[in-house]
Amino acid sequence: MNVPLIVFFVLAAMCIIGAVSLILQRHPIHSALSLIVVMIALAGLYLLMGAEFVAAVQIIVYGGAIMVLFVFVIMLLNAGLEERTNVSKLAGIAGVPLAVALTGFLAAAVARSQDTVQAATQTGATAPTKALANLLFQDFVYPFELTSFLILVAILGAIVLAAPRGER
Amino acid sequence: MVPTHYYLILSAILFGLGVIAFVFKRNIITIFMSIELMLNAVNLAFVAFSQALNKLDGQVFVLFVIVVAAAEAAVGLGIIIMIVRNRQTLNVESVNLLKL
Amino acid sequence: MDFLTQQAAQHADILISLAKILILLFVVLTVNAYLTWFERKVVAHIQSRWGPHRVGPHGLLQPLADGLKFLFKEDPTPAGADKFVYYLAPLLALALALTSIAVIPFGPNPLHFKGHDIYLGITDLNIGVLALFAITALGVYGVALAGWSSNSKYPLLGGLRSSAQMVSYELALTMSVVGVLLMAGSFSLREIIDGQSSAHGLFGLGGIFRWNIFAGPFPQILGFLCFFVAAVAETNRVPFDLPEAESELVAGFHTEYASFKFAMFFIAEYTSMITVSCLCSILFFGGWLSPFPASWTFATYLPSVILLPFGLWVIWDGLRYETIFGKLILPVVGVVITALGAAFLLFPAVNEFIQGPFWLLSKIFFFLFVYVWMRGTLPRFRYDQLMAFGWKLLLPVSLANVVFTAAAILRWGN
Amino acid sequence: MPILNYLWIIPALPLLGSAINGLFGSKWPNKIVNSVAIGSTGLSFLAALEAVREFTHLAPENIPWVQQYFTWIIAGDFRAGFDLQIDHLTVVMLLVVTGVGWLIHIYSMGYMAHEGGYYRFFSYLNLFMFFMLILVLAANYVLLFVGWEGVGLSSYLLIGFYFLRKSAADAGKKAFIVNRIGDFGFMLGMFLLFKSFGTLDFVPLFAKAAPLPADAMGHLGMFTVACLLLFMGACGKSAQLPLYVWLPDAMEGPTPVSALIHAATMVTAGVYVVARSHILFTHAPTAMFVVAIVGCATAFFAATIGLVQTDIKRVLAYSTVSQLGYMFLACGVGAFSAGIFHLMTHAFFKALLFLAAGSVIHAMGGEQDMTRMGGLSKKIRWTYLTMLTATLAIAGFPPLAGFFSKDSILLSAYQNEHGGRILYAFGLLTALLTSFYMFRLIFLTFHGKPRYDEKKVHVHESPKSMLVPLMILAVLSLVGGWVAAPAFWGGSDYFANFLQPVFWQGGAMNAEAAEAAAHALEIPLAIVAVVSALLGLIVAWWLYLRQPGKPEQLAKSMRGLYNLLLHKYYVDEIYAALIVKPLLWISTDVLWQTVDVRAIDGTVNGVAEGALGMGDNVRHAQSGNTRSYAVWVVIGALVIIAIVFWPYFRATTVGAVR
Repeated sequence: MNVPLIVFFVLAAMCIIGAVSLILQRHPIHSALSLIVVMIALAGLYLLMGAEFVAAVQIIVYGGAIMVLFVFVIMLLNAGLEERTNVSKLAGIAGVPLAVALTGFLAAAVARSQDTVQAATQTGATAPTKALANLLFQDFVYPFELTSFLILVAILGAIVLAAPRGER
Repeated sequence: MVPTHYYLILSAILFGLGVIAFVFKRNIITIFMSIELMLNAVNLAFVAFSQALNKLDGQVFVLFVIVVAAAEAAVGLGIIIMIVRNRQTLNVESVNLLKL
Repeated sequence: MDFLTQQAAQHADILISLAKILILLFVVLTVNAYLTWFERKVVAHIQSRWGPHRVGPHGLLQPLADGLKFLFKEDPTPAGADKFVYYLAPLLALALALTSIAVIPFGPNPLHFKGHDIYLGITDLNIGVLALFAITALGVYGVALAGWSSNSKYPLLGGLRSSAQMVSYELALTMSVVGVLLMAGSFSLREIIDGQSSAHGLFGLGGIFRWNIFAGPFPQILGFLCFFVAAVAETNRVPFDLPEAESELVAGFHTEYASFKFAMFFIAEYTSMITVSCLCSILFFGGWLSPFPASWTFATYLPSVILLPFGLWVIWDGLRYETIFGKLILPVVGVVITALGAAFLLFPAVNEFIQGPFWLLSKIFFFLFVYVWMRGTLPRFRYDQLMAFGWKLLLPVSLANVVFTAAAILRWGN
Repeated sequence: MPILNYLWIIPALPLLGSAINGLFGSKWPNKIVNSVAIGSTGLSFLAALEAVREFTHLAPENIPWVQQYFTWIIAGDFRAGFDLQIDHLTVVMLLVVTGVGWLIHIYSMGYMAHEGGYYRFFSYLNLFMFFMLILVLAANYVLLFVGWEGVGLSSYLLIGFYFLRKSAADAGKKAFIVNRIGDFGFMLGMFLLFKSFGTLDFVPLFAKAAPLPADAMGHLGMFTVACLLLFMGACGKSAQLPLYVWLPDAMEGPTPVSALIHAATMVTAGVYVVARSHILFTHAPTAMFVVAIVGCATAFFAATIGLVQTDIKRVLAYSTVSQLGYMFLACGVGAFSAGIFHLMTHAFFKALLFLAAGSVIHAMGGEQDMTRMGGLSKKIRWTYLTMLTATLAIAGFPPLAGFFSKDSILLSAYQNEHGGRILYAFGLLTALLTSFYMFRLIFLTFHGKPRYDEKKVHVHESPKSMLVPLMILAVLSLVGGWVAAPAFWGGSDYFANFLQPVFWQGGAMNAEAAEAAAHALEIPLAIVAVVSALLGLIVAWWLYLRQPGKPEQLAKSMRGLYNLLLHKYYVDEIYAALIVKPLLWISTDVLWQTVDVRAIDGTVNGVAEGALGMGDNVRHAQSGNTRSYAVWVVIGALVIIAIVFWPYFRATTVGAVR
């Protein structure tokens, strides 16, 4: 039982607990907090896998921006407890079993697909951020620019959507 | 060293939980969060593969996914605000005008 | 017993870092406490008052008294508050604030102890800066959740404001650092500092002119200004303390907090002040580098040159102090300080070792003073002004800084 | 500038005139319309003359002279260009078309003076000229077909010129539809030709065709089929059996139209096509024989009908049909030059006849029934004289044009090896009948007592603009045949010689070799023909001037035959019964009511209703509840994963933790 494995299981447990509590919590803020836990744990996992930059970005963007936005909106709309209506019979009956089945399928598929990718020799080395940057700004430069454009559009859309009626 | 398929199975489980939340929750914001959860699960798989293959592409994809998620959050929350403004509710089941 | 030693032998590094953590925690908390005293004093003098001077000589025991007060006050929880979050928020704030100190290196050279190289600073991540930003990014939650969970409208407004404010200024904060990162080509704080020791200084001069704020190819003055302003906003300090604007929101997000939970917020705020000061001095002001060129050897005696007179003055001041307690305690302190100065003077090795920490600490001290100074002088922004400033001025300027730096590096090399 | 390089000018001028008149003419006074129409046609006539002059100076190796202006259709190795060609045959047609056409334009100026839609008439007329010239000048079958259809169109427009009159409109439709049947054959013929020769340009096509062996008699080779198909088109256009029915009705149009289109030019297009593709026909003796028989039959058949008609224009119409039959007879027996010769002369005298008839009608104030005329010779002398000339010409009295052309046709028919005698006999009989009904027409119209109300109708001679063309045409039909005259006193037939370069193959049997043999027969056959013509004249005189009562008695005595002839052998009725009615029944009851309404619409509506029903059932899935949709999404994802990763699941169990 080596240290990384222990760390992995701890973080994995955090993830799963967080996700479950995201489902079980009735108040959106609590759900949001659970999700933040999941994300931080994931960042830990990335670190464990030596993806430092991704881990940092995960926390900065997801934890520090996106989830803050969620919390902000929840506070802004003063969302109360979620009322457990059951209008949708389909979701009530078939939803959870189907989702479980999907999970099983996915787990099987993904795990099996790991055999098809011949696992390269594991150098425990951490991914140099420079290499990542080179990849991002050379091979993936067009997608990169596209995403920047996407972000711009999204900002405009958000402004248009959320601006009070008078200012639109 | 942690075997790669541990990560993969974890990501699958997280994704499944995200799906369950997606189906199970009624609060629009929470449903939205569950989508984010699914995205995260996918990211985990990406990073796991990138580690398994010693290729950084996976991590680049993760970055893109994060960017897209940010954009999605911006627009989606704007939409949610609109919905609440117009219908004074966050419960998806009471936002069901889209039917015959 | 020997089992313990055996274990200790095996996991020496773990033990060492544990020890480091404890020490740093103690130091930081103490500094926090005396930072409050310092702040009150400075502000008081700015406002031509005396400030605290009843508890202990020059009110030096005031922090202690405050701590006791915090501990023994009643701690009411507002009705209908969300208990979990209500308790979580201050913990989160404090924990994150303290964590962020962990990545900061305080000195260049390791301390040799039983064959272990003990660096000053708990850890040295090679994504140090990013880690810091990650932690500060999470810092929002403390405030926002506190505001929300106290189930009261002023805190809620405070929380909303702070979350909005922090998210907005975080952008500028990050962007303003990118220039430095470009010049250093690394995220590691240690490497950033070392880079500044060998950078191409302004007018080809050495010393202070090699610090990022002056150094070529593109002096980061703009970057520094943006960074400092944004950092002040991140730490919700004057003039950006909208979340706790007492004139509008009673006490903002921690209106409903009392006693130790409030203390946690308090400590968190001051800790993050320290962190920011560290960052400023490390990123832009050469960290532990001396402002003088290496050729000026006499500069190495500066610590003792400062400490000795100061210690002597303290002794003299203590001898002529009114209260008995003062007459007893102050000279002792003075002696200690003098002894330190003398030690530096007598043992070159020690002197050589403390050069780095000395400079770094003095810079940090300077920035803390600036914090207090600003609080003493500047009025608070209006909310819309805050937002407009952040988005319409700070962000564009920092972006421009990034662009120019990149261009300059492309043009004149690194 | 040599106009040969600018052949397109010749057809372009009438088109221009037509466009101008059609677009702006409605506002203009008749004078301007005249000047435009007649000017354009006159100019194109002059251009044609100039072209012919230059043509005569062309070196023989440059003939036929082909000009490619632009490529119209190009698909794969098929090319149809706007190519014009001119050779001897074209020259003849060109002169006839432009010349006669121009005269008729001038004539119509007077004739149509009081009609409405003056500009429309001339616009159509010019349009017709344009298409006719295209037809004549075309250097490939496709462009020829364009002209072919174009003249059909303008003929339709002009027949239906008085479109307010239902009979006129119907006649127009009839002409158009009957022609379609022919065109169907024509197009099939073109396709077949392209399939077998890979081109539709005359020169290369004929060059390829010439060396090939001819089909055996009575054997349906490619040539035979193609020729028969082409001939089918020719039948439609030139009103041969069994497609002649539209021509008599076409007389609903204004008389100049009848003169120009339905006598002189358009109806001869069929003959022209046959002559143009004579090389193909000479390779298909069967087709030739069929052509001959059809021509002969038509000639006789139409002549018999012509005997009893009382409408002056109808008589002429049937005589046209029968004369066209003559031409086809000529082509059928291989005497293409004779056919073209008769085409030319016929253009002269038949145009003259129609115009004169028009003048008569004009004089009678629109009366067309010969039984209400009589004794007009004094009143309208010029018309009478010219018409008499034409009648003599068509009846075949020497030395008028008709004599020579008809004579050479009969001669070559007589010489034909396949049943030449019979063909000759029928031809002769037809000649007799022709002279009979023509003189019947003359006597009924111009001699005897007036049978019309003198007070109501005051007969008056036509204006100069009508008489001048009459006279010119009279002169032409007088002297038009003399180019062939020398054949009689051992000289050579200039006309035949002129066309020699074109028909050197097809016309083999009346080339010099046959010429000698012909001389022996020439004189006796001519005498026989003249005698038969005289006979017809005498009988007509006897019946309609000596004993005017006789015809009725005859009609009574053999009423069956009389009615049969009077009702044109009930052909129209038979067609109506055999073709039109079934067709109507099929198209209304079967195609429309059953196929379209039941089958097609039924299918379409059925599909629509099915979709509607399905949607009505499926729409309940559209609950509008996002969570249900989410479940659907999940199901979809499950299915996709199951499909994509099926092999994995088969491979081993889930998890694969090792």
